[in-house]
Amino acid sequence: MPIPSYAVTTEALDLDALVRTVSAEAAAGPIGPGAVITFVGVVRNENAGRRVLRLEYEGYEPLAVRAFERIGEEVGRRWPCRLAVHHRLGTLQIGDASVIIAVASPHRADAFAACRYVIERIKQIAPIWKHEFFEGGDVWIEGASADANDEGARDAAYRLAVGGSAAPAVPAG
Amino acid sequence: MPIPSYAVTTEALDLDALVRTVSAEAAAGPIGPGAVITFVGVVRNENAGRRVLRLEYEGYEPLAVRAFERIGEEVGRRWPCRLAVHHRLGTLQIGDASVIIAVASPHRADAFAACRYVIERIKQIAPIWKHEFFEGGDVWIEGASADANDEGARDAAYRLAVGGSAAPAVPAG
Amino acid sequence: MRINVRLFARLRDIAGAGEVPTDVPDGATVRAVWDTLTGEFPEMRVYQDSISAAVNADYSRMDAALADGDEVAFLPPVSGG
Amino acid sequence: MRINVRLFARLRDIAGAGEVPTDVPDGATVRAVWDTLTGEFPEMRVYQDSISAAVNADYSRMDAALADGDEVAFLPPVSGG
Repeated sequence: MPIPSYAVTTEALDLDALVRTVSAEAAAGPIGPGAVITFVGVVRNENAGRRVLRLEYEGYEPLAVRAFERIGEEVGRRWPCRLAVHHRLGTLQIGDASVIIAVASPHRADAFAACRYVIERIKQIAPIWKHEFFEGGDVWIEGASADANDEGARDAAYRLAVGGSAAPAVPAG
Repeated sequence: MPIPSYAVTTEALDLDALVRTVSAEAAAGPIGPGAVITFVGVVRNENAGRRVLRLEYEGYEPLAVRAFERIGEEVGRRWPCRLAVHHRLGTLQIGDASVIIAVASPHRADAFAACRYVIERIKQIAPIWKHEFFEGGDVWIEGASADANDEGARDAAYRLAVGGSAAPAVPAG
Repeated sequence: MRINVRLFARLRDIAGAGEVPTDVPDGATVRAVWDTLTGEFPEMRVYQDSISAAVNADYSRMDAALADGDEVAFLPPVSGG
Repeated sequence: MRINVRLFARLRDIAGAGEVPTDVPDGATVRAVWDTLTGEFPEMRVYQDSISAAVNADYSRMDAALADGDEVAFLPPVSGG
């Protein structure tokens, strides 16, 4: 059964389904996939020295899906690949997967770069917030200002993705 | 059922099992996993302009497992993570997974770097050979000289893993 | 005109609600809505320099003009992943 | 003494066999076995500068001395992954 490339859900995430989806999409191209990279974000038992008990994820669902689409468009201008992203919301326990990303590309360098870019950009612009419950209290985690048009943030994500080099100019859009 | 961290097999590869294995191993540490990266190498329908029909993988099995262990030791000296690698041998069709790698780490930067390092090192030193059958003929693919002690090759893999910076000195071993 | 304000995370906690139907003058901008909100909830002013906004579930500039029935979301710094 | 030579990929094709039991002088090195092999199969000489070796399923230098019963593997450039 086809699954959406971009989704937020309160259900458990299915990595295999995502891998099958991007692999099948990539196989439909003239040059099929040679590498599939996945990223799974996992709820960690420790953050900033605190013992974490659980996380509650809140999101603005339609804009989160729009953010993933936007990131997908950014990726498509830089790396030939097929991409899928599912993010979970609600209460997550230690060890649960909070986000899964799958990227299929003819070549591994592009797949690695695109996958890293996607998680960095999700952390920059996806309208999703962690409410951390730790031993002794709770706190809203606040990271990046969610400005999707901040070119500095986009360049920083690109540099992490490709490892140190400056971002070349790409067509606007 | 526990599976070995390092294996070569003629059976189809099981990515989920590898992810579960490294996640469980990482969860046993004081700081649990925050990121799991996987790499799947897929038999591509094109290579160097040739239309590929299938690949036959040959390997020297005990040394291949030893190579993965060795790569795991190299990884362990650089990045805190848990690692597993399974490589398939025998006849593979277009779209089949030839190698799967899973890396779990508290932090995503380490997981990405370790995963990239592992696939680069596999291509450098694992005693495995592709016999490519393409439209019009067949050829043994020959890549890197399989010298496991070549420090230049190891540094090159490290630079690809971390993106451009030179490899710092690490304890020998 | 009447718009719907959506609030998330700590902004929602401060306001005590995730949705706040609000009457604003015709042609009001996103920033004007934010200023009204922070006037009512001074605690929100810590987000003055880090706030982002969306209108009808797409990213928006703060100087965008609103229309009747719009949904305006204020996004404190995000922490997904 | 008698050793077992393992050959892979194109080396195996050239020799027509993946395992070649071979008699060598006591204390022979891996390189001496390689030289004997390339003497018998001159086509293998294209690997002179790129060949690697393993003894008893662990990587070995070419100047390592062998013992009776050892398994010596010659590894042409690899292409796994």
